[in-house]
Formats: sequence, structure tokens, C-alpha cells
Amino acid sequence: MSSSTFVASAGSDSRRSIWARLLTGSQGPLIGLIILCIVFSVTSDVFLSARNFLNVIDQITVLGILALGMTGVIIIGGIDLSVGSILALSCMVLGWLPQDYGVPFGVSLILAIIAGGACGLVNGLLVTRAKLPPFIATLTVMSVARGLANLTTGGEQVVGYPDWFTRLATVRYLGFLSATVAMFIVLAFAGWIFLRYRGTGRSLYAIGGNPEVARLAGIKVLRLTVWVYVASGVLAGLAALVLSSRLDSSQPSAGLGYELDAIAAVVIGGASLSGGIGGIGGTVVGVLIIGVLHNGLNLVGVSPFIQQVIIGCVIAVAVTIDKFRRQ
Amino acid sequence: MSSSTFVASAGSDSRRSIWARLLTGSQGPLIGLIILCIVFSVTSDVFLSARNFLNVIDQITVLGILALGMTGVIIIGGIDLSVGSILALSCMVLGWLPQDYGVPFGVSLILAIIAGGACGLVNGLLVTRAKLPPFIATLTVMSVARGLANLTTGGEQVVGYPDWFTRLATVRYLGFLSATVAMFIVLAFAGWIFLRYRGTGRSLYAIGGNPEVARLAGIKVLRLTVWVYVASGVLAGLAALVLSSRLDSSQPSAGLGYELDAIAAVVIGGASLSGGIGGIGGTVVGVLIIGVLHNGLNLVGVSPFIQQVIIGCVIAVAVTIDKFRRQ
Amino acid sequence: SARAAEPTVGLAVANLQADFFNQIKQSVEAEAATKGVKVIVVDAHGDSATQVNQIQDLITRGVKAIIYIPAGATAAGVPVRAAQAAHIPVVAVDRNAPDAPADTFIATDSVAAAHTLGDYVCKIAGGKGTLAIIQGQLGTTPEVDRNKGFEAAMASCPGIKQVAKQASQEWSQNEGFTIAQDMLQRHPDITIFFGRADALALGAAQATKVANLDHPVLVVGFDGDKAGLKAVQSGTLAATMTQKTQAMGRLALDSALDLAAGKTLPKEQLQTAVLTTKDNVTPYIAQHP
Amino acid sequence: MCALMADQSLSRPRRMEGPPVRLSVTGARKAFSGTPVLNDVDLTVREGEVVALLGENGAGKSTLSSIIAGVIEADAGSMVWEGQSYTPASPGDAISHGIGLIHQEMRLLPDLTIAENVFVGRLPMAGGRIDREQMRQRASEQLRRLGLEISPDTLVRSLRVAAQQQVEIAKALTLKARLLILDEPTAALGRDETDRLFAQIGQLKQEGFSFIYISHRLEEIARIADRIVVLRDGNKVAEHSTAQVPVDQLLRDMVGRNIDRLFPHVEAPRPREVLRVDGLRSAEGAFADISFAVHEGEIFGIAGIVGAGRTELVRSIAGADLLSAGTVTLDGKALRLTGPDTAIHAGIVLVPEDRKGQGILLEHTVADNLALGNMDRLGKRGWLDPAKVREFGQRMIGRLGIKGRPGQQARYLSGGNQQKVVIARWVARAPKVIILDEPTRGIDVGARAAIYEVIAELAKSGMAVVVVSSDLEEVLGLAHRVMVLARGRQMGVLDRAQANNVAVMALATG
Ligand SMILES: Nc1ncnc2c1ncn2[C@@H]1O[C@H](COP(=O)(O)OP(=O)(O)OP(=O)(O)O)[C@@H](O)[C@H]1O
Ligand SMILES: Nc1ncnc2c1ncn2[C@@H]1O[C@H](COP(=O)(O)OP(=O)(O)OP(=O)(O)O)[C@@H](O)[C@H]1O
Ligand SMILES: [Mg+2]
Ligand SMILES: [Mg+2]
Repeated sequence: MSSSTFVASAGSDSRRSIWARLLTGSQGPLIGLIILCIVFSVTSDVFLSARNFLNVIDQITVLGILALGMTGVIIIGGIDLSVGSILALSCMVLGWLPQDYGVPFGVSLILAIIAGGACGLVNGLLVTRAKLPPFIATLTVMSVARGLANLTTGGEQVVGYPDWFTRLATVRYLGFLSATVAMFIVLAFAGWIFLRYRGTGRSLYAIGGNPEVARLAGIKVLRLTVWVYVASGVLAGLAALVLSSRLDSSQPSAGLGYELDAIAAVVIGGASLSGGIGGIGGTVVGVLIIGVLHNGLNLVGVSPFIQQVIIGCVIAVAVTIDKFRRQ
Repeated sequence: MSSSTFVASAGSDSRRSIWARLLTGSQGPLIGLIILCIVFSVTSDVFLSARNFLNVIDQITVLGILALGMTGVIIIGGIDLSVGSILALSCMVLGWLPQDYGVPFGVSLILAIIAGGACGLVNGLLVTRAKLPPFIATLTVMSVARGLANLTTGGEQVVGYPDWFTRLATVRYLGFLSATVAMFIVLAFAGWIFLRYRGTGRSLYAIGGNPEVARLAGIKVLRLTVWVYVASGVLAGLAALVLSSRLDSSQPSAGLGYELDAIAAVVIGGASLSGGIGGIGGTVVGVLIIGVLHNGLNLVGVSPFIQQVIIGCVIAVAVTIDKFRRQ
Repeated sequence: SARAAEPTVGLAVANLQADFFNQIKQSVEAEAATKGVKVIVVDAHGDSATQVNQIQDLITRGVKAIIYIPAGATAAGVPVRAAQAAHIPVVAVDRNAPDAPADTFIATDSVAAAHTLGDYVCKIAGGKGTLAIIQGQLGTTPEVDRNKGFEAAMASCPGIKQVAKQASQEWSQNEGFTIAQDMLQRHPDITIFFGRADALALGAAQATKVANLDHPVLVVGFDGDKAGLKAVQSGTLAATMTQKTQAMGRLALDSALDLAAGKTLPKEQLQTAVLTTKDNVTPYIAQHP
Repeated sequence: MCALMADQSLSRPRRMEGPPVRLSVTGARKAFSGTPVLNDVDLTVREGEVVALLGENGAGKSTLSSIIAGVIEADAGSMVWEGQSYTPASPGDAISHGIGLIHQEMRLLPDLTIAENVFVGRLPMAGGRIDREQMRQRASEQLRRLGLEISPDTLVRSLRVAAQQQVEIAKALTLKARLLILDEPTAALGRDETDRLFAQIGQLKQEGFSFIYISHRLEEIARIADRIVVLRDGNKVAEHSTAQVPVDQLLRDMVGRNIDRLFPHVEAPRPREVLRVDGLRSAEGAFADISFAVHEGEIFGIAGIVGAGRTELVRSIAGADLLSAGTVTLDGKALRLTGPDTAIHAGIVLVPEDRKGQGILLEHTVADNLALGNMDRLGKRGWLDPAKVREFGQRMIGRLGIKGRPGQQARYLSGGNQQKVVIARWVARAPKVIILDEPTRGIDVGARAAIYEVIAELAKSGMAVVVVSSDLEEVLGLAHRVMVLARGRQMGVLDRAQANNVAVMALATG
């Protein structure tokens, strides 16, 4: 059952727990995640602990936020290669404006998010107006945004943010929840609600299924497409804030290659790159699989080269399991 | 007119020069290339020289060979993210076997190509047997092959090849043609003949247009798909030889990110990522656009950061022009 | 013409995303501005093949000398040979091709520097502790040299026990953070972190901060990045080895001009790195050595 | 050989004179995920014979053809082809045996030329390279015989549905398959094209070629078929050794009950004008100077031959294509149509002719497809209420008699049921104007009667209904008035009383 078959699963919604509903359509990847956790619990005695769990959550926040935006893009049948570069540009806007132009930090915070959204807008317009294939449109923005990120400070990093800002990522309130993790959870939940219970969210699935059918059914395909790319850009901007807060610095090289991780997470979570299928529940599981994998392999002490081999294989296996389960 | 509409152009084939036929369907990108050349001829006094032309040809050989394989993959509606990593693995096989195991160089040369083909085979089987989306299948191989390339020597490079081997890339016979460039030209021509004049080549367009239609027409879709990925892998292996000969060394970090360049070249050349459209003529023009762009910007002395911005924009403009011309 | 009055020097950088290379680039450019020299900068994004292309372009462009910061794990000799074939002198910085050494080579003596750092760590840790190392990209020259020097120092400091050693792939701060966090998960008793670059060390420092450990952790880095120096000043890092990027940049340009003028220079011009601690960091922040 | 033949005919229970058997299927059985679709179906086809396969939507006709053509594998049963046991491993295998199939869902390669589509998978070669001259010639020859005067170098993407279907037919005919299965080949064709196709089939029959012909148009069956086989719910329920079977009888066979009349009684329209269009001109030049009005409760038919511009016209009225001149007035208010959404919100909906490409989301569930276009009504303030969506799906499935479950993927519905889903989606909105472009293309008689009933009811409830159809009977049987288009021009509007075959065709070809 694909996560787009909202009604089929909804048929028994009232009887199902919120957890079951959250994970609709992502049972396949979930099985993979559980297997991974079992393997690491056996091979590493520190893996299975509350603290390590919190570490993993911490570590996936940035990727997770990017993957939320990517989920929308992939559902409408697009792809966004620019998220890593947009993240870098937003990071730099955040640090560079206060440093070089004395812009108040609060303002630059907003501007960083706006920069992300603006890049997303360019993506959206290139896709809908210039009719570029999403791969090319976002490849363009990927290159341009990275160039701009470097241009801000001439490639240098910016160091030192206000204390309250870095505390967002480092202090765990109530003993477990840092502000950035809380933000991720809120965003994921909002995304889940949106895609599942809002008409507009459901429209995205229709666009991914067949944009012409969607258009003839009265959905404003072009406008929604633009918004989806803007959302992805804004989320990349938010991810930039998280990363900057986490590292207490901004680098123009931030986020290099994150786009592939984000896409992988969404697809591991059960989305289809041809559009129309996917969901936040699956994406979060996909992100967790990637996060747990890195964390577990580090805990076991596997060399990064072997990690590359293992990660490749796990991605293939996870998606294959999901494919077969669906049939 | 797309480059796949070879029948349309064929009507007058006998009257058309070989050049016109070579470039069928790639007039759009060609215009872009000519504009670029004019711009650089004006802004740099050394751009327009025979020697620089030869340099550019030299510089694009590796990317060009990868892009030939990518053309086939994109025509059948796939994508191959693994070419850069396969290139690295083949490079390492070439250097590591003689260095660490005393394998004769001639043998390791063959094994390097076989390694490329084997990776391609894995791609093909993951796509056709495990039914993974090409993006994921090749992402897997991308990660695994890179890991293996690193594992051979633990991340270190191998230096020093036989003299005759490095001469392949560096000595220009007849004053202009190095052996590697000659190989690229031969491969491109063979690919062009194959895609244009062979039934199997035309079948690739059918597969890309609609695999089910192709299957119903009696085309062995799965088998051809596997072969296309194998070809892409073998070509990555050949590109590895060119690169190693050019650099007189092998590095496990070779080819990082080349997959995006290769895809960009093919798409700039007029291919569609949804399959069924594309051709060697266009791809070669696409590769030349990327090569000339880098070369020209270096000659003019544009700062590297601004180069990123310009390259992004040129890709977008080139593909946009092509889109509009087709309408 | 203008070009005759203004000699042109090519600067081929391995990867401008790395602060260390970027510092050298800026220093070369600043020095060039004072000397009335035009510098053409190309960035290989860490790819040797791209760098070969770029050096070819610099040769075509007719630069008087090339400053070559090799990309890739270790230096490739091909660009040097190509330039020399075109009678253009080459100044290699940071890494040198073993098979085709440049006309002069400017670098920090990394082995010695890492040794110095190791000795310092041993001293301030009181000769004992639990050590974790976050390596750079395996197989690269800096990683190999820093490993060599540091291990030599540790050999004479038996009280420090190394419990973890994990490689990063991009020398990045985020990687340092994640790897350190996972190391602390497995070995909460770690008292010393050595990040093979400042970015890695800064990541490790963040991880110790988040981990709320009941004991202090000593974090040291390498390179003397701006961020690293500031961290040393604030006490986040206990020490770093500051490479003299400004001096190296100036020296590189001067050497290039000297070579272009036909002078001969020593084959190697090794620089020392400065052990930087809270006591001596302040002037370096204002003016990088 | 001779002895064998004699044996065969001896063992036959019913001794029949006539040409030898080309294909026999025995006990074909197939189930999809547990649901039986074919139960022990037998079928024989002789040389030079056209066997018609009839049945309701979902009866299993396409499934049976797919088995014969090697597209899918039967669960049980055996086949004999020209005296040899036959188990095709792939479509290619079937083709090399001499069996061709025109698939019901037209499927061509949009980015290839007509010629290449016709010869896909079997490009003529000469001297190691493709013989393009021969390919073009043979393609254009075949197209001309089918009445499509168009360059074989045209991209298929640029063709309209009807032309695409003709290309598909050309593809099948050039196969020179000894058995050709035509699964609803005329669904998108007009009368003229159909006639030409039948002429071709007649000629090939003379030459000994065999056909299995599937269609929902019973009058065609009478013209072309030699024998008729009727399927119902996967069982063979009747076999007639002649095609001259009364329509009532066939209907009874197919549906299992009597269908007294196909066309319902439609009440007289009310005088109030609902939709008026004045001087419409297409931005792409497909039509010009179209003016008409449709009244409350009126069914307004649009007739014309293929390519007359009817589809373009109704798409423009529904906001899907651009107009370069003219006004569309609804309930006395001129509309500014900027897209389908504005038309839908104003109250004009369109059931498009190309179901797969424009009507339905194949990978989505039936309920999701029904909810599409109704989302504003299935919850409050942009929220969707899952319970409502489910209940809505259930209700519409019941109302239109769709064979399918709400949670089923639309891909797995038979073509006719998919069409009903699209109609249901719009009927549910209770629009002011509903436009149906080829509403019963590929729909069986039983369901067709039901759809006519729905159309009549919609009119009765006060909606203005526009019906575009290439099936003249349909237009004449339903519409109060019929507008005839030819080459994008309005040739005239006929009243029900004046409208008959001859009058309409005279205008359409005039
Ligand atoms: N791949 C499939 N998976 C599941 N069910 C299928 C599949 N293909 C067909 N069916 C079901 O099998 C039944 C028979 O379908 P089939 O396409 O043979 O009908 P048909 O007689 O050709 O109908 P129509 O006149 O509408 O074309 C239908 O109920 C359909 O839903
Ligand atoms: N078979 C064809 N051959 C050539 N051109 C065609 C054909 N079919 C359609 N066209 C072009 O498309 C235009 C409008 O076609 P449209 O589909 O709107 O007409 P239609 O009357 O609805 O016919 P159809 O029955 O194919 O839907 C025509 O004016 C013509 O230019
Ligand atoms: Mg059917
Ligand atoms: Mg029509």
C-alpha cells in the first residue's frame, strides 16, 4: 500500500493508533530500521541507550529538515539538487551580514531564511516558467548558490554566534529536547498533517501522479509547484540555522553533497522518484536509517571506507525490501 | 526537432553533409556553443588559437567518454550516478594491482576495464532484477565503488605508470592528436553510428519512450537495459585509463562529482531525463560547452566563485534555449 | 601594453573551500596588490584532473610563474612537468610531487609540528589521560605527516592511552562533531581530543560541550584557522599549531617573481608552525603570521 | 499431415466444414491477486475469419487477448497455434509466431516519428543499417490506406488521439500477423476511418489472415465479424456461428438480463439560458467563430468527423486551452477563464476524451481519484475528512455502478470503469454545465445505458449538458440539438426533429 492511498488506509483510521497512522505506508523501511537497530545493539554495547538515541536525533536534525522539503518536491515528481548549496548560502547570510555589515543578528536570521526561500523561488520559476527539467533547474541553483555563498566572505568561514543561539542546538531542555530537535519534530508533524489532511497536501500527490490530470481537475499546478520549491528552500534556510547553531559557525562549504543524502532518505522512506508516492512518516524513518547507520558504524568503529560500502548496500536492501513488500 | 527524429531528417539525408547529420537535433546547443566561443574570443586574446582548441579537446576527453555512456543510460530513461565512483575504482585497480600484487600492467589494464563493466553490470541487475529506481541503484554503486576504491590502498594514491602509457595522453601525434583524444573520437563516432543506424540503438529510444510499448513490440527490454549500464561502466573504465594516463597517477578521490557534469552535458545536448530523446551529437556539443566554459573563464581570469555562478547560469540558459527552439 | 607593465602569476588552489588554502590565496593576492602583480586564481575543488586542466589554461594564458597548491590525496607531477615544458617556473605549496618536484617548495614541516603539539599535550595533561583522535581524510599527505609526528610524541608519553581513532572524509566540522559524539558515547572517559584539523577539533569541542561530561576534556587542533584561533582564545581549544599562511603566501609570490626573474631558489623552504595557546594567540587573530 | 488433420476433424464433436483452425485456446484461466478474471475459456480462430469477442467492461476480453499475445501468462489452460502447442514467453515470441495485438490502451512512443512507431522493434535493415527509405514508404502507404494523409516523419507527440489510433492500427497491419487481435481499435475513430479500417480487414481476410475483434459497438460487429464469442465475468456464456444475431440477444448474453432500451427518455429543456458562447476562436487555430447557447436541462450534442476541432472547442470552454477571441457567458455573467480551476469554480466541468492522459490518476486509488476535484467539499476550510472521503468514494461507486473498491488502484480497473470514475468525480459537484467528450468511449452497452441514464438525469435536474461524440447514434439518441463542426467551423445546429444520420453527415463533410 503506498502512502498516497490515503483513503485505503484511512478506511480503518478510527481504529488505528496515531503511531500506526504516522507510519502509514512506511512499514517496509521501518522493518529495515528495526533490523539495523538490532544489529547494532548486538555489535555495540553502547548503542542501545537513551543518550545515544538523543545523539542520533541530534545528528539527523539538519538532514531531516532538508528531507522534509525534499519529500514535497519528490511527491510532485520533481527533484531538488540545490538544498545543500542553499543551506550553505543561508549559513553565510546569517553570519556574514552581522559580521561585515553590522546587521542585527535577529534580522539576519530572518534574511537567511528569506535567502533560502528566494533560491527556492528561483527553482520553482525555472521549473514552471522556463520549463526546465527539475534536475537541471536545481542543478543551476546548486551551482549559483554555492558560488554566492563563497562570494559573501571570499570563501572564509564566520565564527561566533550569540550564546543564546548556539544554546538552541546544544542545551537539552527537560533533559532531552534541544530547541532545534523540537523544531524538527514540530516541522515534521506539521508536514505530516499537511500532506495527509489538507486538500492542498493531497493535491501534491495528484500533481505527482499526472500534472495534466491535476490541472484539469482544477488544481493550480504551476502555483503549487512553485510553492513546493519555495518550501524546500525555506526549509534549507531553517536547516542552515540549525547547522550554524550546532557548529557555532558558518562555512561556505557547508552541506556539500547533502542533496543526495536527503533524496536517499526520502526514497528509502518509500517515495517514488516518478512522483505521486511518499510521505513524511517514511521520510523520517529514512532519515533515521541513515542516521542510525552512521552512528552505529562509528560506534562499532568501522573505517569510513567500509562505511561507504555498507551504506550503499543498506540503501539498496532497504529500497528493495520496500519494493517487494508493496507487490 | 529532436535528435531522435532521425527519420525526419533522413528524408534528405543523401543531400546533407555528414556534419549536418552528425549534429541532427543539436542545433540549439550548438548555437549556445558558438555564442560562448564568440564571447571568449572577444574577451581573451589567447582563446582563439589552435593550441587552445587542442587543450580544450584534451581537457574534455574524460568527461566526454563518461557522457557517451550516460547518453545511452539517459535515452533509456535511466540515470547513472555511479560513473565518477566507477572511474575511481577502475583507476585504483589499474594502479594498485601492479603495485601491491605485481600484476603485469597490461593485465591490470584489462582488469580495470572489467571492473568498470562489472560495476555497470551490478547497476543493470539492480535496475532490472531488484527493480530499483535507477537513481537509487546507481547511488548504491556510487557509494560502494567509492568505498572499494578507497579500500584498495587505504586512500592513498598510486604514482608512476610506464612511459608509453602516459604518452598516450600527452604526446600529440601528427602534431595534434593524442591517443586518448583519438580514442574518444572513435568511441563517439561508434556511439553515433550505433544510436542512429543500428536497430538495437533505435530500440533504446523505444525503451526510453515507453518500456511497456517496447516490450510489446518484442524488444528485450531488460537485457538491453543491463547492457546499457554495462556499457556505461565499461566507458567509465576507459575514462579511468585516460585519466590515469593524463595524471600519471591514480587517486581514489578521482571523478568526484563527475556524474553531475556528465548528466549536465547530456541534457545540455538536448536529451530528456524522462527518456526517449537524446543523441551523441548533442552530447558532444554539451561536453564542449562545459569544456569551453571552464577553459574560457580561466583564460579570462574570472574568480573561481564567480565561475560557479556563471556556469550555473549558462547551463540554465543553454537548456532553456533548446526547450524553446523545440516548441 | 598593460600586461607587460603588470606581470601575471597563476595561482592554482587545491580547494578554496578549505580555510587553510583560502588564507594562502588571500595572502598571495594581498602581496600581489602591493607589488603590482596580477594574479589569476583557479580552484580545482579538490580534483587533480581539473587542476591539470586549469594549469594548462594558465600556461595558455601565458603567466610568468605558477604557484601550485596540489589537489588530490598527494601531489601530481603532471602539472609541474607541463609548466616546466613551457618554461614557466613552478612554486609548490603545502605538497610537492615526489616524481616531479617544483622549482621550489614551501610548506610547514608537519611532522615536526605534530610532534611539538604531541609534546605539549603530554605536558599539560600531566603525562596521563585517555586520548581520541579524529583523523582527516585517510591517505592524504597532511593526515599521514600529522599522524607520524604525533605518534612519535605519544611514544615518549606512555601515560596517555589512545582509545579511539576514526577518520573523517571531508575534514569538516560537522563530521568532527558527529564522530566525537559517537566516540564519547562509546568512551565517556575520554579526556583528550586531537582533531587533525581545527574544524574537526571544533566539532569535537562542541560534542564535549553537548555531552555534559563530569570531567574536563582537552581539545587540540591543527592549522590555526581563524575559527581555531578564536577558539583557542576563548579556551574552547587548548592549543593549535598555527601554520604561517600569510608568510607562506607572501613567500610563494616572492618566490614566483624571483623564479620568473631567473633567480634560483632552494628546493625546499620549510616553515615552522607555531604552537598556539591562550598565551600567544591574540596577536595572531589580529594579524595571521 | 493429412492424417493428422483428418484425425482432428474426426475428434471434433461438431463436425464443421471450413478453413483449418489457426488458433485454439482451451481452458484458459487467470486470476489477479486471487480474484478470478477468466474461468476455463475456450476459443478457436480459423484462417480468414474474424471472431468478435464481446462482453461488458471487465468481462476479461483484454485479459484473454493478452494471454494469446504473450503479454501475460495464463494460470492454466493450453493453446495450439497452427497445429503446434504454443506457450508464448514474451510479446516478441508471439510476434515471431505471427500473432499481433493492438492494445486497448493506445500506447505509442511520443518522441519518435510515426514511421518509427510503426516499425518499432522490427526496423527494416539494409546493409547493416536501418533502411529508412523503405520504412517511410511502407508506413505512409499503410497510413494512406487508412485515410491518414500525414507525413510519416511527424512526431507522434503532436498527433491527436484519433490519428494516434490510426498509427497503432498501421503498426499492427504492417506486422502481417496471421492472427491480429484488435482490442477496441475504433474507440477513437470516426465513421470514415472505421470504414477504411474495415475495408482493410476485409481484404486481409480474403488473403487468409485471421482476426480477433473486440468492440463495444455492436453495429460494427454485425458488419465485420464472422462469429461471435461472448464473455461474462470471465466465463464464455455464448458463441454464435454467425454475426447476424439480433442486438437484443447479444445484450442479454453480455449483461445477463434484458435491456429494454439504450437511450432514456429526455425531458424537454427549460427556456432559461445557462451557457452561451459567442465568437469563440482558438488560440491555436483549431476553430473559429463558434457561437451557441445551451439551456437549462438541455443536452447539446456536438458532432463532426475526426479532427473537426470539437475537443479543442470544449477544452477551451472548460478553461483548459486558451481562447484568442470570444466570450463564454454562464448564467448571464461573462467568465474570465484563466484555467480549468476558474471554469470549475464557475460551474463548468469537463470529462476529457483522453482518460489515461487527462482524466484519471492510474497509480492512485479510486477514492483518491473521486476526491480529486471535490476536495473543497470533503472537509472544512481546506481540511480533508478521511471519513467523508471514504464515504464519498463508496457513494459514488454505488451511484455509477463502478466495479471496484475505493482502496483499489485505478490502474486495475477495466477501461470502462475508469471512465465511470472520471464522470462520477464531476457529477458529484453538481455543476451548472457538464461537458462530456466521448463519454462512452470503450464502455460496454450495459454501462453505457447507465451513463445515458445519468446524463438524462443531470439534464432533468437543470444542468446544461454538452456531449461530444464520434458515435452518431449516441449524439442523435441523446441530444435535444446537435451542432455540427467541420474543420473548426460551425456548419449548423440541428433540432432533434431535423437531426438524422444523413443531415448530420452532410454538414460534417460539407
Ligand atoms: N493487472 C491486473 N491486476 C489486477 N486486476 C486486473 C489486472 N488486469 C485486469 N484486471 C481485472 O481483470 C478484469 C478483466 O479485465 P479486462 O481488462 O480483461 O476486461 P475487458 O473485458 O477487457 O474490459 P473492457 O471492456 O473495459 O476493456 C477486470 O475486473 C480488471 O479489473
Ligand atoms: N487525424 C488527424 N489528422 C490530422 N490532423 C488532425 C487529426 N486529428 C486532429 N487533427 C488536428 O487537430 C485539430 C482539432 O482536433 P480535435 O481533436 O480537437 O478534433 P475533434 O473533432 O475533437 O476530433 P477527435 O475526434 O480526434 O477528438 C484539427 O483541426 C486538426 O488540425
Ligand atoms: Mg479491455
Ligand atoms: Mg475529440
